[in-house]
Amino acid sequence: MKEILTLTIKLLLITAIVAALLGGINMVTEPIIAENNEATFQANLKELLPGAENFELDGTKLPEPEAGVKVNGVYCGMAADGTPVGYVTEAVCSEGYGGDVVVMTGVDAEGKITKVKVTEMEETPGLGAKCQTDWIDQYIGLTENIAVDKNGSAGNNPNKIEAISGATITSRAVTKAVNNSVSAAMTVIADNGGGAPAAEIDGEAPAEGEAVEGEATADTEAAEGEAAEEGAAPEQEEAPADETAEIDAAETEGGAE
Amino acid sequence: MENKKGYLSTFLNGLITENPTLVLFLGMCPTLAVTTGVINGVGMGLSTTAVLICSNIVISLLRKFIPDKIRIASYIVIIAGFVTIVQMLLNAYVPALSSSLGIYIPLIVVNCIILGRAEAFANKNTVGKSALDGLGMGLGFTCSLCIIAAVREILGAGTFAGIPLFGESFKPVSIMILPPGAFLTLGVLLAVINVIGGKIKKNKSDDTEKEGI
Amino acid sequence: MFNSILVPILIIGGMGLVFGVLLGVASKVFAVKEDERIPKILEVLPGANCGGCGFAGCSAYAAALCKGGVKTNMCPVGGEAVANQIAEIMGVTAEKKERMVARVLCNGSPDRAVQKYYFDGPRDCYSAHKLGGGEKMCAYGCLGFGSCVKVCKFGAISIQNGVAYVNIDKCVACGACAEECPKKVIKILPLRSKYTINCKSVEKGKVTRHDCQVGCIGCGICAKTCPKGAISISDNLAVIDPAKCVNCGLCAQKCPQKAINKVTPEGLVRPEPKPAKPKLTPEQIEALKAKKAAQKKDQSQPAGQKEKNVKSEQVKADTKFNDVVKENIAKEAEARETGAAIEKSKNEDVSKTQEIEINE
Amino acid sequence: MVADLLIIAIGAILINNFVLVQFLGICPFLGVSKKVDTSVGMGFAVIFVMACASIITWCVQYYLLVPFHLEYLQTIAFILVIAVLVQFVEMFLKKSIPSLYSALGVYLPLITTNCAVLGVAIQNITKFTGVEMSFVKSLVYGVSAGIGFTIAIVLFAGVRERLESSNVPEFLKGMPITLVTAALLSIAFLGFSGLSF
Repeated sequence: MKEILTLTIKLLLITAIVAALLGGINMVTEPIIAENNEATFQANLKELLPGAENFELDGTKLPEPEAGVKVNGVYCGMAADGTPVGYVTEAVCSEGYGGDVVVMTGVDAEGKITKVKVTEMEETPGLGAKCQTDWIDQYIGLTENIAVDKNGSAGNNPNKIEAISGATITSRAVTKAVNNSVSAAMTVIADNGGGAPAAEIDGEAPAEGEAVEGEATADTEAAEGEAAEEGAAPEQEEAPADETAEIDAAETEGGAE
Repeated sequence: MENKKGYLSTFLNGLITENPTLVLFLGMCPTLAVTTGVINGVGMGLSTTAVLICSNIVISLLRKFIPDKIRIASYIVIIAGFVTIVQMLLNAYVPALSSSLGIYIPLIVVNCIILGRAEAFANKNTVGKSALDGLGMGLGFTCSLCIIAAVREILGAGTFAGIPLFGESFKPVSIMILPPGAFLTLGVLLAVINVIGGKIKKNKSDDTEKEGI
Repeated sequence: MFNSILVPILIIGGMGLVFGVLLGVASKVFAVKEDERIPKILEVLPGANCGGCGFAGCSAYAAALCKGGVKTNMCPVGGEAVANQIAEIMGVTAEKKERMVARVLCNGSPDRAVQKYYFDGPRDCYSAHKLGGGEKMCAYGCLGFGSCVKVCKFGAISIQNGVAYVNIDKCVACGACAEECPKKVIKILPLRSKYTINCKSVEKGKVTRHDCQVGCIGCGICAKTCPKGAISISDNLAVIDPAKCVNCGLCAQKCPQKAINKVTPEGLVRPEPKPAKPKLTPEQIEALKAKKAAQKKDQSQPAGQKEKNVKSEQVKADTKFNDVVKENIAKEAEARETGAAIEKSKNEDVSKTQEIEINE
Repeated sequence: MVADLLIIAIGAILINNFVLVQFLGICPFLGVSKKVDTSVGMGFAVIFVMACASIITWCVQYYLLVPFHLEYLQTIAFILVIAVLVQFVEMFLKKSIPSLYSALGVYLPLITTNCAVLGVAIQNITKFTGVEMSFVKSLVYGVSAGIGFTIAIVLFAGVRERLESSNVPEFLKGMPITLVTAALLSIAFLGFSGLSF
């Protein structure tokens, strides 16, 4: 009997001391970690909507997302003078190859994707992990229900993206998250009176922008198309992507004034 | 039974003679899972070394206190405690490093090297020796991780620590990045060591014959 | 601030407490009732779990020792030292025990034994044994693929020149090799009796002579020459009884096939293979044939009487030398009639005649 | 409901086999798989530990950690549960099946550090948060992960035993040839990853 007692007391002592240590350190570090996470989150938001300064969570009732996807929230991005520039939605799709894929999608006032970013994922390095490279820029300029084109499966629907070769599951998971994010943002836009006044100012600009973007995205797809097939030089792929980036930047600043 | 080996030999023993990955075959899970890139390998190696040294010290301090019946349970609690502390400190104060190392730190808890060394060495030797052994083992682990990671990354992704080495014509062997590549690399590495080891033993045994021992 | 430390302590400490009690109770409930002498004996025993003592490993032997009724010197590996230590622990006197050694009863190395085919399968005696009884014509000989080597925990047995060879000082007679060998060619014999008949073939003399140069043909010369009558012939194979053998070595000299080997402390002494048979000139063959025809005439009359005294001799241990020779010739003649006719097997006939020549 | 369980089970056994695809539990996989019977013994011990671990860790998480939102204590709590469970199994085996106990030898305590067991416990919590993870699903996942482990280790032990008697070149003897065989087995299991329904 005595032996059981010594055993239990010693185990209790060790676990208690370690637990106390952990509790103490956690108490000290928890707020700092929370700060860091918040900081990275804000940085992501800014990156997705370059024009917007501050963001606040939009309260409107979001539509029921598809199975396997959970929309964390839609943040309305406002420029310095308070005019809404666009929305950023964060969604989690649990059908990734390695598990959950957390995607943040920036959408401008008319529902056109400004930028997409995969913040967390456990895809296989070297294959699925390619979704964080410049492959993600394909989404720029597209709108709702984007199709995943696996060597020609999506036909000539302009609203499509090229799947990563060898990582179709990842490509589909990211696209599903983006689609749900865009549809959530669209409901928020519709709910806020079919595009606030800011939309008119953007009215003309997007027309040319669209044209410009249209060709730009077309070339990127074409370029990427060849690149994907031959697995040709990465430089060649980057070149067009930079041009579209400049055009976008110019475009949004124009829109903002 | 105090182990009479000097301090230096305890350190070297962890590095070469009893290298955890290449000789004792401990810590296989992180070795094979993490070595897809040299940076990952170094990161994993160093964080494991840190935890290994601390846990060796604490365990050899407590070796008289912990009864045999709950030996494993208490060691594991101490190791897990250390790992969680390291994880928290990294997340709080060095967010950049923790984002790249984030996924490996929970992996350290189940790294067989730490419990293996705790059971085999730390609970039998003095604090000083255990710490040195931890350091030796940790560095040995890091070196073998880097070698494997280098091979896999160069073949599998054509880059070394992120810098592309070959021109565009290089078609990476993506199998090296996948699990089978890890098994293969380690297998071939051991075969090479056997061949070299064999040669050393042969000319060592030739010398002994010449001297007629 | 305070409760965020207190809560984890309570939770994890509570779990520690619960598990501590669980482990404590479990160690009591599942306590294996162990005689405290067993761990002490286990430390003394070499721990090779070789099974030489006849128990399934050292822990089984230790348990049996504690139950009692088991001799303390059963551990062949430990030998005297371990036996005495166990006796101390058990408080019993240890008896002396004779040193036993494993012996390979086959000398059929490839240069002496005829091979049926070349086996290129897994380096394992079992695989070879399954394929037509092995690559040797003689179905009783050592296959030389080293299954015994793999099983021996003490590195006492190795394959030399195609046949297993036991290193006397390393061998602890644990019997693992004897058990593993598919041909059962290895036997555990006392080291004291130096001589063994290194063959297990129970084939007729004629067949053994064809299969292997050093195989025992069951001629019985050794049985006759042995002063102590230690050798008995059963179905064409001579076997030495270690208890009666006094290592005089007479049998080894007399054996026509040189199948009897002497084990010296340095190791096994194998007779060198018999010199190749010199070719006979035609005249010699004619002369021999004439002599043989003459002998055949005087043998045929007293055949019935011959049968009787052959049986009686086998019963009496010490028969005289010439009876042995006569009996030998009778056996040869009988073998020839039953075997191929004289014209058909020319070369066999030649070796037969030389055989008889040497015997005289 | 049963279809979901089946999908989870097939996923854990074949598609994301714990040893050959997710790389968890390699130390005992390389260490114990010299003989088929010890591997089977080890396999069942792992299935038992994984099943109990899944149950207890699920309860600890949803009744102890989540209400007091102590998620950061998850690793230490789970590993404590597993360590005690393995100690319990060790005592149980020593009492009832001593032969298996001595055959497993040092590899029984190594189950504690076996990444697969802790991996199952953590994945039960993280992987299934998306879908309201019922208790049964995490149990099925734990058991099928154990079965996947056993299949891998027994298959591997069979091959290794055959390797013992085939003439392997000198420098490849021992661990190198084992690792190369493991690579081939892992490639075979990768074939299953295309299986999605």
